[in-house]
Amino acid sequence: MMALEHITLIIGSSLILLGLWGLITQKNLIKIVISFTLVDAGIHILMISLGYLKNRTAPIVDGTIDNAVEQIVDPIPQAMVLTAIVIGLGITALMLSFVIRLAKDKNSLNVSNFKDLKW
Amino acid sequence: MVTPIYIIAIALGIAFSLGFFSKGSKGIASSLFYLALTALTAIAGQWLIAFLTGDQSTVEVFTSGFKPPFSISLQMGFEEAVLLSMINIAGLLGAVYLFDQFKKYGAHLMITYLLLIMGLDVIVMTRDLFNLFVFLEIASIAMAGMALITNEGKSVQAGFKYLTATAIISAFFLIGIIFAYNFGDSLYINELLMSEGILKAGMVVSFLIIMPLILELKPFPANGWGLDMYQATHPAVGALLSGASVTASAYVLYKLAPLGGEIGYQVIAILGLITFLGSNLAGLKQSHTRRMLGYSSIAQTGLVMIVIGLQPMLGEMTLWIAFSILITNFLAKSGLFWLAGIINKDELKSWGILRKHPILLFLFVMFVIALSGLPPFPAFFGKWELIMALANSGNAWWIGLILLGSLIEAVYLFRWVGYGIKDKSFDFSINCSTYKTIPIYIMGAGLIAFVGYYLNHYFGDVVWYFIPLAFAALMFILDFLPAKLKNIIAIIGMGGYAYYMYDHFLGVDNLRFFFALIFIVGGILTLIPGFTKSGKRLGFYPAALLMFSGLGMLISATDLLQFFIAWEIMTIGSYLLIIRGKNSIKHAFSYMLFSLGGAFTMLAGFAFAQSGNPGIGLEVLSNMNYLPGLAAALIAIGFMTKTASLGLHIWLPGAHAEAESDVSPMVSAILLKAGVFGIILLFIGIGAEAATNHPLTYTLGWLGALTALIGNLGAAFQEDAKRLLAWSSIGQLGYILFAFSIMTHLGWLAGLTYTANHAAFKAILFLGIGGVVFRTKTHNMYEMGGLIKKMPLTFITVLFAIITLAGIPPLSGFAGKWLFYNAVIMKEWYLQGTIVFFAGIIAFLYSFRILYAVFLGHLKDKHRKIKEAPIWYLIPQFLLMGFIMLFSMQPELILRPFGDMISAYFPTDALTWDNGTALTSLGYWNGFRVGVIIFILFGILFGWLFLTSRKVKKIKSFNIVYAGEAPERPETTHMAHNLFAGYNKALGFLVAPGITNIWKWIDESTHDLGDFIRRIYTGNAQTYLVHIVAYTVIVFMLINFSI
Amino acid sequence: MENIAAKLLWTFLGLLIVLNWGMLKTSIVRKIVARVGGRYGIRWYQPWINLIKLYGTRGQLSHGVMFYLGPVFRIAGGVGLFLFMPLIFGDPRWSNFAFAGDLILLLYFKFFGMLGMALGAGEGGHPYSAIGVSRGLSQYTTVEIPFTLGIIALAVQYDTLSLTEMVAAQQGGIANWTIVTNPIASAALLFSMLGIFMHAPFDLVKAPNEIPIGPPTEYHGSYLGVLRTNAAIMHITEAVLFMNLLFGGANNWIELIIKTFLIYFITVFIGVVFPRFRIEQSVRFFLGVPLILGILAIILIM
Amino acid sequence: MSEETKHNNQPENTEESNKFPKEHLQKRTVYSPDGEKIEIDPLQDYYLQDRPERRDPRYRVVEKFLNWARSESLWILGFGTGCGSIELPPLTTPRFDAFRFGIAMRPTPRQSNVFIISGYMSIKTLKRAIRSYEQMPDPKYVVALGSCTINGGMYFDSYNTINRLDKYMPVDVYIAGCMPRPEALIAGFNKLKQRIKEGRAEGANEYVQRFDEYKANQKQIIKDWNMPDYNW
Repeated sequence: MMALEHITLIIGSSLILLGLWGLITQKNLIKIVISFTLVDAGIHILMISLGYLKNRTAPIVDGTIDNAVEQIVDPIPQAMVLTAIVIGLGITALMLSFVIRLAKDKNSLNVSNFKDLKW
Repeated sequence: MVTPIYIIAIALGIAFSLGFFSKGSKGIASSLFYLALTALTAIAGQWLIAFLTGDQSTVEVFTSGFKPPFSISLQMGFEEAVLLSMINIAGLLGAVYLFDQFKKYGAHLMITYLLLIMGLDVIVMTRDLFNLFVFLEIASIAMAGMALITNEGKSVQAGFKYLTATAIISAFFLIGIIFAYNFGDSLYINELLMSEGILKAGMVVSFLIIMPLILELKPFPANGWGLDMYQATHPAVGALLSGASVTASAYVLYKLAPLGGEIGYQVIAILGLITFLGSNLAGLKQSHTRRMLGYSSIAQTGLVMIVIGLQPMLGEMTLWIAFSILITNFLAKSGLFWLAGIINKDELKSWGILRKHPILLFLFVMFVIALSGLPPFPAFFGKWELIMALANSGNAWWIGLILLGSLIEAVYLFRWVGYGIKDKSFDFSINCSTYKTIPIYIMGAGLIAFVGYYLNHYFGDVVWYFIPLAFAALMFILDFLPAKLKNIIAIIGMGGYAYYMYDHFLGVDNLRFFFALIFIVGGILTLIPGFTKSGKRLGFYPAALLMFSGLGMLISATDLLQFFIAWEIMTIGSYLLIIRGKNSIKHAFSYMLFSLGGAFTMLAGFAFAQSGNPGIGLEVLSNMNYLPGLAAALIAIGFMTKTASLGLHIWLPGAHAEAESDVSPMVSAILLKAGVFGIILLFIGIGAEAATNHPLTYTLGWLGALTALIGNLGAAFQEDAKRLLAWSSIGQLGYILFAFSIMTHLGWLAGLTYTANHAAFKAILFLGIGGVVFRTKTHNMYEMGGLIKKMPLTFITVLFAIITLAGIPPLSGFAGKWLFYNAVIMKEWYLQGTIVFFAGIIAFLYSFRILYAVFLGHLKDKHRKIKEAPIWYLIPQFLLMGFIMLFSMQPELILRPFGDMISAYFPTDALTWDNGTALTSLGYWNGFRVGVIIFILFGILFGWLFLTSRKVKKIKSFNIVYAGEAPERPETTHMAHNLFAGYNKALGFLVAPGITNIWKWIDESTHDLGDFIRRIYTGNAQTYLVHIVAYTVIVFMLINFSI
Repeated sequence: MENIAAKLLWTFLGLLIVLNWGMLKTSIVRKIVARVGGRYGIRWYQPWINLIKLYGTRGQLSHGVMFYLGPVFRIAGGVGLFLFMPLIFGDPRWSNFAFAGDLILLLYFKFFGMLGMALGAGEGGHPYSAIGVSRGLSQYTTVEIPFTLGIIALAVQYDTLSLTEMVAAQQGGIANWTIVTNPIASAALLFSMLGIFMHAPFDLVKAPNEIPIGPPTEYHGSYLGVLRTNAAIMHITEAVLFMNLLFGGANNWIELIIKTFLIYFITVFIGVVFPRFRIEQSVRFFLGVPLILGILAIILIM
Repeated sequence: MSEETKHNNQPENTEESNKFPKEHLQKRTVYSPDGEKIEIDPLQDYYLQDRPERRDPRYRVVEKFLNWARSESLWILGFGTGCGSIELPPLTTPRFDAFRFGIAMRPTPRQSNVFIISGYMSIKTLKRAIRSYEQMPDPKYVVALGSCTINGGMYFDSYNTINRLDKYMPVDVYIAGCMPRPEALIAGFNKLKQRIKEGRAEGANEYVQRFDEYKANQKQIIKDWNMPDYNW
């Protein structure tokens, strides 16, 4: 029986690989952005899975729980994930706005059409 | 002390508050914005000052009172203070430069900009891995946002590529962070570096941390996205990217590099080297200014990576070297990007517009020279230390590759400088707003200040050494004066310097005094024709004085560093002089490349030579430990590029021929002797005894002989008078090289005699022909002819010079030939000697040609009213002719001191004097008697002809027998074109441009290689992502394999 | 003072002898060539008549200063060569001014006249003059290679560059002559001698019917007289040079006259047999066998 | 001959000059390298315009001696003007061997003192002959060979040849015949020698004295006169 952390680990890794595959193969700009979010999500899952400690609860500390330090999982990855999600969101948003501009410029979403700069 | 936390606080605070300003209150918003940037700069600056002045120690600030890992820690040490100052100054000046854009876009852009600067600041300071990630992301988001300033498709594309690439890179970095946290149990960098967990976890973790940081630095070839940013975005963004962003990222790499251990450093260094070489190669064929600057930036980053990677070997010097390179790149690149913004054209050629803006042109040239790593700019000192350290640790290959990369970089940079100085094909005008130029001026001033700082650092105790350089700098400032006044100032200054040399070297070191005499007095003589120029002659005097100061410093240099600096200053000065000629862009360029190539080999040679020696004084040349043969050969090659020995000679004809009339004698008669001086120093180092059968001197002897042959043969087939003289210089320098290679008393005596004679007669010839060219406005000999009637005085001087050149008794040229013969026979170099003699006879071909085709034969229609050459051209010629006559009639007067000089190195007294007769064990020669006999004889025979010829009637040009016909035009009657056709048919194959073709092939194939390499930048965002992934994977695999 | 006067007197006397011997030699050679061709040939005194006629020309033209000085340079070169040449071995009266310089001086002083003449011819403005000079210089460059190689070989053999000492070393019979002791170097020198005398087949410089006698095309009257005077002196002096180098010098005038005549006759003999070379042919010729001989001579002494 | 024709070397009427276009002899304007305008008149600028000068003989004895030398050293200008030039080469053959009389061929007028007009003289050649004759240094002698030089011979009515050579240049010796054989030539040379020795062969000075006359004759027959009056 696979443990939870292994499952998340595998899911996270596969999402990352899937995302990378998408980034490299998909021609559509939107799909590229989506692939990126897949990579991002994969990484987030990976982070959480690495910070997971067996049989522990979420690191939300309130009065009802005693000796919280022993009962919660490592809070730092969780905090990191939160930040990372925010940043990922920011990047995705910016990417999308770039996509809009690009699409307006050439009326196309194919990444191969935007090769004005080279060599 | 204001804690660095305020940097974040101010930036964030202002950025937020800017959002509240409506469009109506732009004024307040922008003042607030500039205030914020000033404040950031002030904070960084005050820390820097505190570190510089006092005993401020490194401070660590924790954000929320907790110790790490529960809080973010910022470190403020000396390094951080320096880098923060750089970043913030770049930010502030960039903001000034972007004034109009801020006005246009308002608060949005200001916020982005502030966040960018803040992001970079924090990247430098932070000691928290995750925080680093966050701010890397903030910086790259802001940077991508800045791409939108220029609202063009290209710029947007670049931004998108940049964004996707950095996003992937940070994704990798994030994974690395997780693993690092997982194994190292901390995000606090200081702890991580000590953590044993990471080491145990193996290479993967440190790889995942370091690799993204390397990728952030845009390593070749996974860097297409970065290049596009440089190319397409607003130049100010390029400046930030190149100046500030690289600085910050490099520092991060420096911070985290220890994670990788030994292997990590090696990988960084090797990737740096690949980047440095590859990027420069790819830049070779670039014609888009900013993209080319991008290649150069990346190359410089590669160099910094090399330095970081070599940290284990460099030790304490790492930061100094890296800083030297970074600060130069920072100041120069920012300045250049901003200049690019002012010019606002893509093609390199459009930089010719700077001709109209001398100050900007000056700054442009200075920036590029600084970037190429030439002295006295900081990057040079960085490279010098790097190469010396590499040599000391026995890394010859690294030296070679780094210098190769530097040379390739110089290729495209100096091609660009050439366009900037000379190209006239621009058809637009530029608008230099004050807010755009001031940042450039400040960067320029900063660069000059750093030059001062570095010179002070290295030569604080020998300030006198740089006095000539200061004089040259003064000429830069005085450049607004009229040319004639500047000429007087220059001559007075040179006179003072001559007196200094006289005071310091006469009797102390006569050999140096002799060369000082050639350099400085020759310089004064060749400056005299400058009086013919009216107007300001902008740029001439600074360049000339730069060259002469370099030459002077060469004489008084006491260690390798001084010598090399002098050498390069001389090269820069002469390059700037040569490029002033009408058609000399191409030739000055090839001159510069050969000079730089030579200088770099020399540098490598110096590095090997000093390796294992306690100091870098010139005496190390006689005590080489590490690869002594190679070192001597490299140094010799370096000098031989200047003396234009066979194989390295192809730059000379063009450069000397196309230079201005009064520049040609400077570079030919005087400058070439610098190479001779260097060779003499090297030979002194090798020493007389060791040299008896030294393979180097033997090879150089043959090379000198062949150079003489090919040079003279080449001269015989020239149609261009100045080219002919230039080829003849190649040949003459071949003699000199040969004579010194003989390494005996007589050989050196012959060499010195040749040197003195060549300086005198080549100056006369170039001045004489310069005067002719000045009047006729053409170089082609077949377009001249019959000028003896219009320019008799010039003809006389040129005739005397030619007789000296050909070595015909009774003039002093024969002294050299006679000594040479004796030396050759005693040394038993018969075959080489015969080749040189053959070359000497071939000299008659061109000697006759230049006298006949220019002065004799038929006067052309358009030259019928031509005047004698200007008096200012004639004065130095007659002075030099006086010297030749003195030397001819009283050779003892000059040869005896030469003999005494040489006796210090070759004690045997091979030449004795008996009442004016020179005696060797083989032969004898009495110059005075020969001279008197010949002059009296000539007089008597002239009288005889005069007596027997009655009623001589002076007839005109076409009164010649022409088989009953009459000549049609002087052009068709003056038999001057292809004069030695028969000879060409028989021996012309010897001077078929084989060597030129080899160099051309090297040039073309390098360019093709560069062109081939840059094809990987397809422009497709996706390809770039593939590059990143593939690069990572390949590097990973290679590391795995090698472990 | 007396010394100098005596020296000048002897030298002048020597010059006169050499000049007249040179003239006589010309007519003898012409006569021999004529007899070979079945002709009677010129009268033995014809060269003097020609000279008198030339000096007696009534009107002279000049293209300019250099044109005028060209012949002066030329004859100064010839007479100078004579002055620095020791004529009779062991007799200080006939050693001229050889004390002023050695073999190298002679080698280079030859060019004095050549260059001056070339310039004079150049100012004459005739295209053929320039062509002639171009050919002359071209050929001369390659002639000099075997010559130099030979000279170096001899200098090493006798360990001196002084012509007098070389002659001294060859005293004592034919077995001591260089032509016997060093035949290869001698062969190289003799080959170059053909070029130096510019006799057929190496006479393209003057090629009378192609480029009317080359450099001196414009020279006439006294100029030509001077040139002819020089030619007479020069031929003998150069023959004396080879005599001193290869054939043991001369101990008296008779010996000098016989030897120089025979030396000069070598070139005449070859000239009668062979047709004229084109310039690139002669250049290649001298870079062929003579050059190889010269190099061989050098290799043998190394 | 009028003053006008003497000093105006250009063909007078335009028709004439069109017929014989000599572009290189027409006046032209060029600009010096400094942009200065230069008017070039080729005939004036490239040729000496002076009239020939009389060259007096020296003192009697000297002149006699020199004349002897001149007579014994006859250098012929190798200029084959007509069919008679075929008779000149045999002079150098063993059969005739003119060398023994001091006769030699020179390839350039500057170095020769005997000009042989060997046979008929077409007008075109006359121009070249005049030029060559004038370029020979004093003293110089003309030997006219064959009947054609005396009265035109078989070409007496030709539109294209001259009839009498001495209308155009002073002739020292005529050798009659059509063609005269080399023996006759040698005899002619002996005659010439005699004349020279006697001091009568002063053709050059005669040419100077009667210069205008000779020029008028020459210009009369040579239509495209495009050289200076006297070719130095």
